[in-house]
Amino acid sequence: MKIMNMVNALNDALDIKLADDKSVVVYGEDVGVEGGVFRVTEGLQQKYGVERVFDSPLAESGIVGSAVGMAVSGLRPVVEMQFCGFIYPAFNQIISHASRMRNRSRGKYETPIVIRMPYGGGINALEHHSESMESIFGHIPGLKVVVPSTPHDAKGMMISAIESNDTILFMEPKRIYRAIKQEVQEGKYTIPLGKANVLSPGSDVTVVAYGAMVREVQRAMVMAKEQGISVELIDLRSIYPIDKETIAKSVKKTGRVITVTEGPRTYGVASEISQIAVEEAFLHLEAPPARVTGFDTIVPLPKGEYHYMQDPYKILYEIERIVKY
Amino acid sequence: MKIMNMVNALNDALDIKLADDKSVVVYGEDVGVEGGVFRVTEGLQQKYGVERVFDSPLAESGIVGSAVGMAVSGLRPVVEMQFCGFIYPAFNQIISHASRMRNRSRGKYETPIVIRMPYGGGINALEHHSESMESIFGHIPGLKVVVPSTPHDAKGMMISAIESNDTILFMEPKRIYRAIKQEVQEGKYTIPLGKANVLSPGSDVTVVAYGAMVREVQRAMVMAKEQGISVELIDLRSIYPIDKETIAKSVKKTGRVITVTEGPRTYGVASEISQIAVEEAFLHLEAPPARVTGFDTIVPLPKGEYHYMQDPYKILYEIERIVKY
Amino acid sequence: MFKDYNPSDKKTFQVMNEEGKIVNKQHMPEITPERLLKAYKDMLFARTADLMTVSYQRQGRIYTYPPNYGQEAIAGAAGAIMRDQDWMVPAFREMGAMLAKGVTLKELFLYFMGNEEGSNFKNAKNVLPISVPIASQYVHATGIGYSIKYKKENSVVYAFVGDGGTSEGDFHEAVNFAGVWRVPVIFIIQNNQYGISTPVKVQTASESLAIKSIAYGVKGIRVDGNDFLAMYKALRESADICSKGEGPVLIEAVTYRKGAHTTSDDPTKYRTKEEEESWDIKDPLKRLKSYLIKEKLWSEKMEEELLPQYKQEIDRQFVEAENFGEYKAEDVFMHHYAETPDDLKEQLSQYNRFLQWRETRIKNEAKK
Amino acid sequence: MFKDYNPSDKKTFQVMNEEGKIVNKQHMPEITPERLLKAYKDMLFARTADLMTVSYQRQGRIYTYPPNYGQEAIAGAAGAIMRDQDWMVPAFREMGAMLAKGVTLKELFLYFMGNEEGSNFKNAKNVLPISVPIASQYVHATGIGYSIKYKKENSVVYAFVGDGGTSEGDFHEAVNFAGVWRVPVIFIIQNNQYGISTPVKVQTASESLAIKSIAYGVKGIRVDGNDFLAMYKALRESADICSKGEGPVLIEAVTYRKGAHTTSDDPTKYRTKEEEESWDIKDPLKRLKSYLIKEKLWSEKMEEELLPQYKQEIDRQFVEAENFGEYKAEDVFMHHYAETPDDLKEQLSQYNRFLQWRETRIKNEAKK
Ligand SMILES: Cc1ncc(C[n+]2csc(CCOP(=O)(O)OP(=O)(O)O)c2C)c(N)n1
Ligand SMILES: Cc1ncc(C[n+]2csc(CCOP(=O)(O)OP(=O)(O)O)c2C)c(N)n1
Ligand SMILES: [Mg+2]
Ligand SMILES: [Mg+2]
Repeated sequence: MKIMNMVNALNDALDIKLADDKSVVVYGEDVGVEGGVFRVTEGLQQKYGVERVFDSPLAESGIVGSAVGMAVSGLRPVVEMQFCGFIYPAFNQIISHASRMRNRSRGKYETPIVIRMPYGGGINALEHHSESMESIFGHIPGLKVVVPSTPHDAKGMMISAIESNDTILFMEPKRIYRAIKQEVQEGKYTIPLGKANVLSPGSDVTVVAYGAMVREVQRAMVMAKEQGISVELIDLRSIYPIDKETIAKSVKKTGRVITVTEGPRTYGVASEISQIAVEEAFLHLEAPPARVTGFDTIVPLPKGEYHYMQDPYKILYEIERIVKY
Repeated sequence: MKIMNMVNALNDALDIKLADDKSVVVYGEDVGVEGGVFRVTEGLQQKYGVERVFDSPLAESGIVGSAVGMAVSGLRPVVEMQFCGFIYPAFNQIISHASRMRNRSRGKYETPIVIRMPYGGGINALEHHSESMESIFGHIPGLKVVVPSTPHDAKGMMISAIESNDTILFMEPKRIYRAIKQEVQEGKYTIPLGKANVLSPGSDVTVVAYGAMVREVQRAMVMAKEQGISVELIDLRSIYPIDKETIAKSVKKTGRVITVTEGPRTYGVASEISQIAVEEAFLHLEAPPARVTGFDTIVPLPKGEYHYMQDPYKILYEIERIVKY
Repeated sequence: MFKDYNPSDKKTFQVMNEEGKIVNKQHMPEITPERLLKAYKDMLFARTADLMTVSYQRQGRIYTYPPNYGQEAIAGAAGAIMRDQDWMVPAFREMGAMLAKGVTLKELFLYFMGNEEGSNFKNAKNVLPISVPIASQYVHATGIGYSIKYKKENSVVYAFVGDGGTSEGDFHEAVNFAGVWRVPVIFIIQNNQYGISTPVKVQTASESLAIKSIAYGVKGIRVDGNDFLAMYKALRESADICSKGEGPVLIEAVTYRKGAHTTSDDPTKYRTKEEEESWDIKDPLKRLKSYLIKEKLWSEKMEEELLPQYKQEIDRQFVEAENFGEYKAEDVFMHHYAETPDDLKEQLSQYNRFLQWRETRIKNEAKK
Repeated sequence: MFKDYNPSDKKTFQVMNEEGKIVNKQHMPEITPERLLKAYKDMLFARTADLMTVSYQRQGRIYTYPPNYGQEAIAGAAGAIMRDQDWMVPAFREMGAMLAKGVTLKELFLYFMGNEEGSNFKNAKNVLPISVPIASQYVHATGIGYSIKYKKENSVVYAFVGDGGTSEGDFHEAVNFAGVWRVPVIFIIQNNQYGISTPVKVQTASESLAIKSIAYGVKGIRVDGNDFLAMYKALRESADICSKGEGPVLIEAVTYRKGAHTTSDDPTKYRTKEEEESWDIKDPLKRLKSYLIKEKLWSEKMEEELLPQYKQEIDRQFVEAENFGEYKAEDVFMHHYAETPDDLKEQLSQYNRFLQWRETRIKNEAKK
């Protein structure tokens, strides 16, 4: 066991897989010499050489597209999009190729690619650096989208992602890159992708969250507990596929569900969780499935961001409301 | 009044606005000499000249991005994406600029752009030609996304779109481009964007649909009626903003709602309509809001497409199920 | 050769003129008569298949199809040069090259009949499926080039795009990355003068497409794409350059799409009969045939005898494709992930329940 | 000039050497001493503001900021040439040019304090906001160029990008479209040798960035971007070319980012002190100052007297920005659409209800 933050844990996962498997290569903008703007790839170029860990030209479509080519020809590229707002030039390669090559070729080719990307708000960043558009990616058939919420999960999920033969969008909640430290198992371990995690059992209301929002919910739970409200917290971990079973089971028990996300409200992840709740547990519901989400607005620049961001109070407000419903 | 199909009606709308307003320009791949692969822009270059209606190089980001530049400097570009599957290279320009310029500049600049795009399945087309990814676009703050379902609506909505100072993704259901003919008012008229349309009142179940799905629902309704089921059909018309009021009113009345869409299920439009139903009409609901959607798969090539597509039976199945719930 | 035909000099590399006469002995490729003859026959086969495919389409037996007519020398030359270990990254108008790599006509027919199984090339090594989003496949070629270099393999990537495709950002990113990474990729631009209805002068103000190589610091050349010998020679030299680690190379192959863009297109809307006719004399098969006949390697009679065999073989494969079997509900759901997620499985079950319900219902309807 | 400095010839256009001596009389721009002095003073103001901004950031009074240090001659020359009716399409490292176009420091400060109001340039005509997604703004420039041509206006677009930006697909599409459309756009590449930590040789194998102009059939030139006179002259001629309808033009301005990429960056990770020092002698302000002093237009003393005034003015605007006022909940919701949709209004009301609830709750908590 070793105390690690999420950056350390991700770095450790990459290190382990680079050592483990010669077909793993890591590239993207400034991931080599610089070690990434958040230092997730720090030291890896020195250790594994410029052929395996390297800086690419500044072009996201080129990065993901070349990864598709590498993947069909036997490599396992792990590429970085420098920030969530800069994945869009690669959108065509993701939706038209990385997520389709297997189906298009009926299994002849597969594209084991991990696309890493820091996402989310709360760090007072410039425009385009604070977005959470995961539902857009979750809507793309053939793609998997996952989000860890702790260093432990980040490491295990990253190792699983690199070992998976699917294309995986690995979203890293940058707000808690360094904010949470915890004991992390040394060496290799995996966490299955696609499974949610019941972080704390409860009886009055289910709260579904992921990434940096988990911590906000935990803070809200402390206040809720003072009022005698018992919250069951589910860390979704996988945006697609969704672990319906875990959600359904919990909602059947509590009769109430709130989803907490950072992204815009309409067509966001929360609406899907609500749909699952009504489909799987309609007769158990004691209140309409609710959501605490970003507004349907652009993430404001830092001065206004606090209005947009979720915080424990916003979550508590909704918990109180739904319990009283 | 003149009998028109949707292609004629759209052409008429473009013609009217080109005549009306010198700041309107129309361009895209093959929209000039060729008049567009579906002939929506036929004859317009001859009538208005190559400076106003013209072929662009084959590059979607260049098309939408240059439209942003034209729009901030006083033109009203109407650009075409040749097929729904080819809008993705322009994704960055749409999400990072066209939908943001007004907010970023706090109103100093605006981007009155119409992005036209045939979408949807059912025409036995090649890969990438049959998709319906509207929920992805509906999730983008600052963008409006609309879909007409009749020639009459297509014309009025297109005129509204061109006159709007917002960026509008105008999705054209290519499956019914020529399939529906109807009397269309001559000359200029507008249909407000953002308002749904109750196409037929009913009492047992609300069905929300749009684009080519409206016709499928109408066919299902004939069968449902035989069984004595009364369906209220809402043509959503606007994917964003959503006309919550019309939906809420209807669901409160019928207690049941089904949304019919072509796109993939998870994170699709249907989940959002369901969320609206539970938020606005929970205590009126007699069954869980349901959905008839595409699968979470890639649209199959023509031989398999019929499995994926919605048809009256799929809709009827769900109507029967929800009414019996 | 790349020095003699520097793209800045506005020259087009040709070996054989329009009458099939060798006009550039110095650059005549080394190729055995047998190999050359085989190449011609392969091109003839591809053309025959292509023309028959268009008529199958007219008969309503396949969906939209993009004809190769007039462009066969490019795919033919690539087909003659590519080895098993080489990679082919197609656009969608390179039938001859795909066949040479071991893709079967049956598979291609199946694809154009609208079945993904047609892209599961059973016996072909290292051929990617057809890529519909213009130019997007070019970056894949660069990535494959990286793999080859990384694994120190002896392979070359042959990547195809059209003139229209050079306008896309992906064209730029692909060739630029390849230039920086120095990977063994031959980027072949099939300049057939049009992207659907759009002439190449609307695509770019560049003097040529070959000259774009300068922007990426890679070797480039403009070749008469209807001259098999020139294409063969240019590709051969490019492959050598790549094998020596001096790639990538960018080739502009000048040709003409004699057919429609696809079977849904009507070229009379945007080009003249005169223009079309002016390219007839440059036809790639006619030219090579004239040369072969002059060299006594081929005759009209031999061709007459061969064609019916070809037609029969093509039709045989077509009918096989037609009889491929039904597209099952499962086929929609498989191959999306290494392991199908539970929810997709559940969607399939739901769908199967619906199918049963519908069957019963339709039966009952029929009874009434 | 564009003929003398054809990018294929690998020459870099310079007028004044590193000591501020005119080494290229033939191409000395026509510029009055007053104009030149004003330009120098504007550059000095911009540099002072830039350095002060970095220290405001260190004090935690603004967020991330990308310093301009070392690159001032490019923005300075553009600033000296752009007219009211011209358009400026910035990247994010052109403070001097934005100020020259009428953007105020207060606005820029406000922006870097994280307030969108800082991009609502009240008195500046035809300047787009800073564009963060690399190279994406280049296509906007092409579109504006089209407007100008369409409306037969007498304007020119000045568009900025970095060396890293030339790798993006949008760079390609922008310049290519502009070449086909023949629009009056000056595409300025600020080659400051790095994109964050990535040196320009990792971006492209192209011999230069200027030579990429050939791929688009547009005029191109490589200019010493630290030589104000050369930049001024190149831009002046480019503007004339554009005004005659013979644009666009692509300019590579060779410079060096003397500061960090942004205030969050640490350049010692990826470059050497020696390299940094080798660029010190090429500093754009030093060079122009040497020239002005030689020409008796300027003196160290005059500069010493001026600087405190500048600092005071800069600080005044900074403090004004700091006192701009709070960011209200409404500010989050406005300006998304010409008319705010009902649902957005409802989201704002909901949020206001929450704010009230929270206020009460926190008050109650405090009471306990
Ligand atoms: C990204 C994208 N945009 C648009 C299309 C529609 N489309 C199909 S073929 C074509 C023209 C291609 O021209 P070119 O690259 O010259 O190839 P050619 O068809 O002439 O072989 C277009 C615009 C597409 N397939 N992909
Ligand atoms: C599309 C996109 N990808 C990545 C980034 C992150 N990023 C910000 S600046 C930068 C480097 C830009 O380099 P260059 O174009 O040379 O401009 P410079 O910063 O040197 O002025 C990168 C990668 C971005 N802003 N946009
Ligand atoms: Mg072409
Ligand atoms: Mg730079």
